[in-house]
This record gives sequence, C-alpha cells and structure tokens, in this order.
Amino acid sequence: MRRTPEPYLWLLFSAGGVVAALLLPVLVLLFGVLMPLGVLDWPAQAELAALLDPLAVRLALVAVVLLCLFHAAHRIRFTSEEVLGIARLDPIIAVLCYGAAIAGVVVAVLLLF
Amino acid sequence: MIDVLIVGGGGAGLRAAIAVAETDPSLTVAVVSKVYPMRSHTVSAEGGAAAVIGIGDTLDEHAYDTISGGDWLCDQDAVEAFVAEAPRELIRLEHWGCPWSRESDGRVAVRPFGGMKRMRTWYAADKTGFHLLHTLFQTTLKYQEIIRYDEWYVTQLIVDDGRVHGVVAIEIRTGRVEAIAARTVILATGGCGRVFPFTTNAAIKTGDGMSLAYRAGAPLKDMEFVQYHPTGLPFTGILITEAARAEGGWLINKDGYRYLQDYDLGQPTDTPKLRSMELGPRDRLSQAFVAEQNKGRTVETPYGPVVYLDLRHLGEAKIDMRIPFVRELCRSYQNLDPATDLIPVRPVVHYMMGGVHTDLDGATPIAGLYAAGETACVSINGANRLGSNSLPEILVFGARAGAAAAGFARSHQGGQASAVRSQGEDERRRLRRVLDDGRGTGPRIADLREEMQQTLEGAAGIYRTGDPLAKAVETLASLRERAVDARVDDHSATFNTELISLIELHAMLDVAETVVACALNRTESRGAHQRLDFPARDDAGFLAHSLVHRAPSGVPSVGLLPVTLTRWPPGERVYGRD
Amino acid sequence: MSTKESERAARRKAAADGHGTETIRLEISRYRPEQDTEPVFESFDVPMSEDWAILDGLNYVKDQLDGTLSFRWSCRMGVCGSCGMNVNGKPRLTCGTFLSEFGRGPVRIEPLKGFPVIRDLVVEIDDFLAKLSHVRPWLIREGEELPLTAEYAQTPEQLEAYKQYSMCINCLLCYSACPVYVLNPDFLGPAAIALAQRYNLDSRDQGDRLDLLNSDEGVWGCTFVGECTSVCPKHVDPAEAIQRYKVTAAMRSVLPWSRR
Amino acid sequence: MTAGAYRPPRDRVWFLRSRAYAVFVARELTSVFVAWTIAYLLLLIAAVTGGTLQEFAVLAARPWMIALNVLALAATTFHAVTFLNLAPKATVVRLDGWRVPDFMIQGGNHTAWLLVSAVLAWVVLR
Ligand SMILES: Cc1cc2nc3c(=O)[nH]c(=O)nc-3n(C[C@H](O)[C@H](O)[C@H](O)COP(=O)(O)OP(=O)(O)OC[C@H]3O[C@@H](n4cnc5c(N)ncnc54)[C@H](O)[C@@H]3O)c2cc1C
Ligand code: SF4
Ligand code: F3S
Ligand code: FES
Repeated sequence: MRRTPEPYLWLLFSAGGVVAALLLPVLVLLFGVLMPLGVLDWPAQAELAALLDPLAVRLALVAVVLLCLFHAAHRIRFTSEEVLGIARLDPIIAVLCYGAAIAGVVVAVLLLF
Repeated sequence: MIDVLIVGGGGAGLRAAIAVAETDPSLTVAVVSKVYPMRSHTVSAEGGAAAVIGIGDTLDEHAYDTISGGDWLCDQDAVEAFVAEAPRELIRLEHWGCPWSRESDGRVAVRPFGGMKRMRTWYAADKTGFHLLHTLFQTTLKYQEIIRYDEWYVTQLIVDDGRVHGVVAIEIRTGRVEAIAARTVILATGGCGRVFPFTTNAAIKTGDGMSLAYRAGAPLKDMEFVQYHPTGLPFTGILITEAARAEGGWLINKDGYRYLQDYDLGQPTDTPKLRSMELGPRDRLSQAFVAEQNKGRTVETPYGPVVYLDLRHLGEAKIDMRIPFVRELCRSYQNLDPATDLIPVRPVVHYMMGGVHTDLDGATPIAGLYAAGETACVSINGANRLGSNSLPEILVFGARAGAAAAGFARSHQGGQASAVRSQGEDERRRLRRVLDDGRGTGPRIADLREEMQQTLEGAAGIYRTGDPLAKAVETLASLRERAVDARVDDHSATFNTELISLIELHAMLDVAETVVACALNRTESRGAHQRLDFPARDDAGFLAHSLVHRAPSGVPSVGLLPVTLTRWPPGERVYGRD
Repeated sequence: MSTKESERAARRKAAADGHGTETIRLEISRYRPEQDTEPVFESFDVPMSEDWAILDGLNYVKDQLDGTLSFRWSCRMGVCGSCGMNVNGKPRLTCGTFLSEFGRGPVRIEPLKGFPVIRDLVVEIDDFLAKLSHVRPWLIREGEELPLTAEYAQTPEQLEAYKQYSMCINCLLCYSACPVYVLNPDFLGPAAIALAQRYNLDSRDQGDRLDLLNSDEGVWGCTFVGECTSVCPKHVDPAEAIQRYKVTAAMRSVLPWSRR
Repeated sequence: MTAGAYRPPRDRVWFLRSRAYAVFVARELTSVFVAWTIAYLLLLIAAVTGGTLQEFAVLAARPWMIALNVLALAATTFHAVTFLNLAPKATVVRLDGWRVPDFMIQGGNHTAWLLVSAVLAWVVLR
C-alpha cells in the first residue's frame, strides 16, 4: 500500500477547524472589533501578560496557532488548486502552504517562550 | 471463440454468467447487453421473490400455489425443480450480499403475496429487483473471466445445420457490426411488454430474444398468456407493487366498496388473508376490474377508468418501513401521498408468461441455444404467473442454463467459422443498407409502433374474441409491410438510437404476431387468456401449450404440446374459500 | 379508450377550448461527431402537459420532430439510472423532472457535465464502471462459506447501518455535480466510494478497502463540496459516506491496530 | 474510448456556475481569514510580551484595520457555522442502532461554541 500523509494532514485540518470555530470569532470580536472601536476598554498590559503567564496557557496557545494555521494551509492548498485548476502543482503548493504554517508556529514559539 | 455467450445482462443473464464462471473458470463467458447490465429491467422489480423457508411451509404447497395459480398449464416437473431450487438461490444471493429485509432476530423476513397460501416472499423493502440486480452485477465484477459487451445490440443468431455458432451484434456507440463466434448462446433478453401501449415494462423490453429465436427457427410457447397487473398508475403505467396489498392495502371502487368480494375471491377482512380478496391472483383481479368498469363502478380520468388502492389505514410508519418506494413513486409521479390519499390504479400489461420454448435446463430445440428468464418459457408460470415467482425463476433457470451451456461448450468442439463469417457479412450489409438508403419519407417508426400497440390492446387485451383477433392478424401483416419502408432520419454510425428503434420494432412485430396467432388458436378461457366467445376452460382440448413456429412463408404456425403433469391433476381454482 | 388515445383526446379538447395549445421550448444540446466539432443548441417546441416529464418531451421530439436525437432512457420510474442529464444547469433524472417545474420555459437540456460526450445527450461512463470494479463492490468473506441452507444473520439495525449506501442507482449525477471529479477524473468519486462504504459497513463483510480508499485519488481527493449529496435522487448521501471514511482512514493511520 | 467523443475544455469559472459552488468557495476562503486572525493574535501577543500594547491599540484602531477585522469576524463566524453544521456528516453517532439525528449533533456543537465563547470573554474581561 502506498503511504500517504493525507490522513495526518486531515486530522490536523479537522482539529484546526473545530478550534478555529470555537475560539476565533469571539477573539476577533473582542480584540479586533469591540476594543479598537472603543466599545470595550483594552485590559491593562499587566493583566494580559498575567493571562499568558502559566505554562499551560502558553502551550495551549501554541497548539491553537498550530492547528488553525494547518487548517488554513490545508484549505488554501486545495481551494487554490480547484479554483485555479493547478492540481498538478500540488507538491509545490503543499510545501508553500504547510511551510508557511510551520513558520507561523515557529514565530509563536519564539514569542511565547 | 467464446464458450458461453449470454445475450442479456438482467437477472437471468448475470446469474447464468456466474454459474458458468463457477462451473469451470477455464471457459470464456461473455455477457452482451444492449444497456449496461445494471440498467436491465430486473432493476424495476419491487415486491419480492418467493421461496420456501418458513417453518410450516412446504415445497409442495409452493408448487400447488404455482400450479393452481397458472390454471394447470404449468409443467409440473419444471415447477417441482423450481420450488426445490428457489430457496438455495435466494440464500446464495444473501451470501453475495443482497440486503434482504430482516426479522428482529436477524433471519430473512418474508411477506405474503398474491395467490400464495403461505408467507414465503423474500423482500428487500420494495426494491427487491433493484437490490437483486445490483448484488448480482457487483458480484460478477469479482470474476475477471466474465467479458462484457456493454451497449451492444444483438441483431441475429448465427445458426447453421441446426446448431448455434454465435451472434451478430452492433456496438451501439460506434455502429460497428460484428459477428461474435460462440459455442453456445443463452438468450436472457427479458420480456416484451412494449408491444402493448400501456405497460409497466421499460423501454428496452421489446421481445428481442423471442424474435431472435423465432427467426432462427426455434418455437415460442404460450405466447397468448400476457399478464395484466391490476395496479398500475394511470398515464405512466408505473407499477404499484402487489406488496402494497400484501401489507394490507385495499382495492376499492368509486363507491369506496371493496369490490373483489363480488368476484368469488372471498370476504373482506381487516388484516390481509392469504389467497383471498386483494391477495388473489393477478388474472382474476384484472378481470374483476373490467367487470367493475362494465358496471359503471370505476372512476373516469383523462387516462382511462381507474379504481383506487387505499393504503391510508396502514399509516405512515408502516408505509415508510415496508413500501417506501411506493410512497416515493406516488409522490414524484402522481403528486399524491398514499399515507393520506387514495392511489388511482388500473390494470397494466406487466409480464409475459410465454417465451422461447425450453426444457428444464433452458435448452431450446436448436443445439447449443439456451434461453432463461422472462424471455424463456420453461413453463412454470402456465396461464398466469404468481407475483414474486419471476425473480426466483430468473435465478434458478439462469443458473441451470449457465451450467448446461457450460457442459455443452466443454463437450462440443466449435464451430463453423465460415458460417459465422458469411452470416456476419450478410447482416452487416443489410444494416448498412438501412442506414445508407436513408429514406426521409415513409411512415414514422413511432407511428407504426403505436398502431401495433393499439392493435394488440384492442384484440389481445384482458378479454379477447375471435373476430378482432382475426382482424389483428391482417393489421399486423400490413404493419410489417409498411415497416420495411419506415422512415429513418439518422444515418450516423455513432449511437444511432433510431436504427435500434427500428430493429426493435421488427422484433416486436414478430412477437405481436405470435401473441395474436396463439390467442386466436386457443378457443378456451384459461388464466390470463379469456375468450368471450369461449368462456370455459377446456381441458379436453387445451390442457396443452401453444407452440408457435415461423412458417417458411414468414407467418406464425401454431401447434399444441401436452402439459406435463406429475402429482396435481387439474382442478378448480379456489380463492377466498377455505 | 387507451391511454395514448385519451391523452391525445384530452389534448385536442384542451386545444379546442383555446387554452391548451401551450407549448414549451426545449433547448437541446446536439453533438454529432460526424458533423459537429463541438455541441450546438437546437430548439424544439413540445406540447406542455402537466403530467409530462422532461423525458416525455424528449421522446416527443424523437418520435415526432427529429428522429436523430439520441439519449438514453429505460425504466422511466427513477430506478434504472440511465436518463441523467443536465437540466437548466443542474444534473437531474429526466424521467423524474417535470416540465411544469419550468414555468413557460425554455428548458435547457445538456449531457451530464464531466464526461466525454459520445453523441447529443449520451455520455461515456466507462470510467465509472472501471472505478466501480476497482473498489471491490462485493461481499468479501474470509474462511469457510456457510452452506446454502442458512443465511448469515443480520439484524434490522445492522441492515440499517449500510442500507442508505446500497440505494445507489449509478446514475452519476453526483459525479457530474462534483467539481473535484470534473477537474480531475482520477478522483474515485462519490458513488464508488459510497458503494465501497456500503460493503465496509455490511456486518457480513470481512474485507478491507483501506488500500483503495486511503489515497489521494480516494477519499482524500474529496474537499467536501457536498453537491454530490444535494443532487443525488436516491438520498444516498455520498458526501457523508466519504467524510465518514475519512475518519476511519485517519483513525486507522494513527492507530494501525484498530479494526474498521 | 470513442475517437469522436467531445471533451469539453476546462471551465475556468466553474465556481460561478451555481450558488452552491460559490458558497463552497466562500466557505473555503474563510480559511484565509482564519490565518489572518492568527497573525493578528500573534501581533497582539508580541505587543503584550514586548510591552507595546499602546502602539498595538493605535494600529488596531486604524479604520482599515477595523474594516479588515470586521471581515475577519464575518468570515470566522461563517466558518464556525458551516464547520459545526457539517460535523455530523463525519461523525455518525448511533445509540442502540438509533441514529442520532443531525440537528441534535449540530445543536450540541453550537451550544458548545456559545459556551466556549462566553467563557473566553469572561476570562479576558473579568
Ligand atoms: C415493474 C415490475 C415489477 C416487477 N416486480 C416483480 C416482483 O416483485 N417479483 C417478481 O418475481 N417479479 C417481478 N417482476 C418481473 C421480473 O422483474 C422480470 O420478469 C425479470 O426481472 C426479468 O429478468 P430477465 O433477466 O429475464 O430480463 P431483464 O432484466 O429484462 O434483462 C434483459 C436483458 O437483456 C438485454 N437485451 C435485450 N435485448 C437485447 C438485444 N437485442 N441485444 C443485447 N441485449 C439485449 C437487456 O439489455 C437486458 O440486460 C416485475 C416486473 C416489472 C416490470
Ligand atoms: S450516489 Fe446518488 S447521484 Fe451518485 S450515482 Fe448513486 S444514486 Fe446517483
Ligand atoms: S461533491 Fe465532490 S468534493 Fe466530495 S463531498 Fe461530494 S465528492
Ligand atoms: S429512465 Fe430509468 S432512471 Fe430515468
């Protein structure tokens, strides 16, 4: 049987989809819309920093970043291939998409640790 | 050189193909079919397939129901073989994955059916034929050795010196005409309901196999016995399966009265009673409809008189569980819901009891030529087939014909290469001429077809009389002449469906002529053949099959062949009385 | 009076009354390989009847107006699967799609998208048949067969587990609706995968189709467009079959010892 | 294969041919905003850990930034609705042979979404 990485990528994609669905809308709503618009006040720098302090939180954040970025990478890979009709370029597109996701994860790790 | 060439990819043909592959994998077997096998008409069968499995049921009872249902025109040795092998065939299908409906303990479930004294009809909801055909088709995919010619149309049998040597067929997609050499040929081309105007049968059921055999010199048998199913939807002729009545549906006339009680079919009961009322045999039910019509107790619609099938009291849950396809069909094609509305129904041409004359192994009088399924007449159905006997029949006799043909192929060296070549050449030239001559004038195929259908309906419907039948003989003869000059617009070699329609028309005319000839010859009333001018059954004169040959002049010549009786002397058909 | 006659009579009567002369226009895609390099549309006016399906309209054209029109059909009761075409841009069974749905028309009838066109409305489906064989759509058993006197037990619940996927009539509307298949014909596609699942989920089956399904051309080709399910006339829900197998394949990849 | 068969050229705008296709592509493209949202959150984290929350707040309040984030909100919400609705397709739940209907699973998913959102908001805002 030919081995394929797709099942693992798909698992990451699915988990990312769930995480993104559950977490992202409320986070954008708070930090991207309501606070910048002044509807809510920004919390104090220290408060936010305290939130990020526990190791578990930082690890969880890395996980969130990883899953969401793989989710996005996976979808962008297939959608671009389907919309542009460039499935034969899949190996390159896959490397670009997942590569970008990994880069994002590295950034997150550097920031948080 | 093909060892066993099967014409037809329906239930009978596919079962035969597997039988050959299982008997001897070294044989080459081919299935030639004018449609992809899973499109064959077996796919439309709804209600179920009968075979004895229940405790308390016996083979003899199944045999007796079949024989009395067939008004003692069945060959009893054939029936005995049939009922004995049917259970094994249905179990085999179960082992191949057929999704039979089940009892809660996991055993296969059975339901009652018309004319059957016991519950012995296996079913897969109400898509039995669909599941059966797809199971068979998908199972054949397992056998690499089965070659398929999909969308090839067989136009001629190659026969020389009393033996079959192959077929000539058109590859519909390319128009290529090819002579395919074969040691044996099995005809499994299905029925011929399309010779009538109003039928449950699919467009492909044009009696090709009957015509092929008949033209090659093999006799057809019992062609006058045409089954009308009592419950077809008006306009489309879509079948509402007998299972609807088996599950408790009622037939009522325009006054809401369960009229079958007036026709010696028993008294109405709330729950269905076997061999009684709505579970009587189809010939009697269709005849009762005509009587109701004559009494003015049917309802007029733009598509002819109807009575109603009432399923409302069954309730939505039972309908969805047992006969969901009935609901689907009523909703999509009649715009009504059987859970709340009455279903208008009228008798509709459904099944051909007659067909190519064969013995118990499907062998015809032409060496190496076999027939099985609806196109054949092994004589288990007699003058009236019981519902749910046809599906097991195509399996039992498909398998038998397959095994017998395999045996013949192994013991006989083939063939007549010269005959194959020359007959193939002749046929190729003939078909080319039809295309090239290209008449843009002449009668339309569709008009000829319709006139033939109306002629048959008029003369050979549920009730028949001598004069109209004699007239129909003439009409058909003139139609045959006019068909020679039929207009053909399409000269393309690629997927030329008009050419196919024309060949089918000729096949149907052959079949129609034999139906009328046999009906004219049988001056008695039996089962589905009811002569108003000879209303009684005449065992002295007609306890015999009609055997019809094509005379050298091209007209049908009808003779008689005694019925084989074993243990059941002819008696009265009793329904609804214990 | 027979049906055809009474139907004619009804039509004639309606015409005499002055409100039944209605017709509807069918714009039919024609492709005749001997003369056309690509399909062209041809219009035909056919009588408008409440009871007519698209297929009745096509047959009217073939029988009365132009005998050269080619299309497939057989059962005209939605079960043989041969009459699928693109009707006003959507894949439909033409025997189960009624003219009345389209108001005053016109109705555009084209061959199913995604398949090579042989002629007029007839497409080439050999690719699907090859795929169907490929997924081993038969009951796989290991070890001894039961004798022909007994059936394998299967409870109604076990039947229910795969029943829906066994309802496929191979009409191929789903392939036509699936953009992945249309772009990449190597994709195994909705119906073939649903049928593989039909056997996988059958309690009597002991086989394994992981090697076929767990591949780029298998379930992983599907990006869950979901149109296969929307157009399926038999409610097979191939999209669901595929997504479910993705879970199975993923679990078996991560936990190779897990059974199906 | 038939020699004369007609093979239509690739349809470059297949996704405009039906509403359903357009919705599908829109659904998939929400993932671009998922990526953006993560990038934005990373910027926020950088500001928090780097002590530059003020500057970040100024940047975040730029009109184009707000516009972008409103889009991102719409997209991630659309993503959440579609993803949670499609979940039952992959996870058929059977209890005693009875198939738990899709709407129940979907209802459960959406309830979970609301709960998680509420908890997160409380943690951030308390
Ligand atoms: C609506 C309906 C419901 C029914 N319900 C039941 C039921 O519940 N129970 C029951 O027992 N019976 C039922 N029957 C009857 C039963 O289904 C048929 O008698 C049976 O399926 C016939 O099977 P067959 O294999 O003989 O032919 P078919 O399935 O009709 O197959 C014929 C094959 O021959 C091929 N063919 C024909 N002509 C040519 C040619 N010239 N060249 C190449 N190939 C050709 C066709 O392509 C096709 O593959 C029903 C019938 C109908 C119409
Ligand atoms: S899954 Fe549905 S649409 Fe696809 S071939 Fe089967 S019945 Fe047709
Ligand atoms: S449309 Fe195609 S992409 Fe998947 S869900 Fe259906 S197979
Ligand atoms: S004609 Fe058989 S499905 Fe439409």
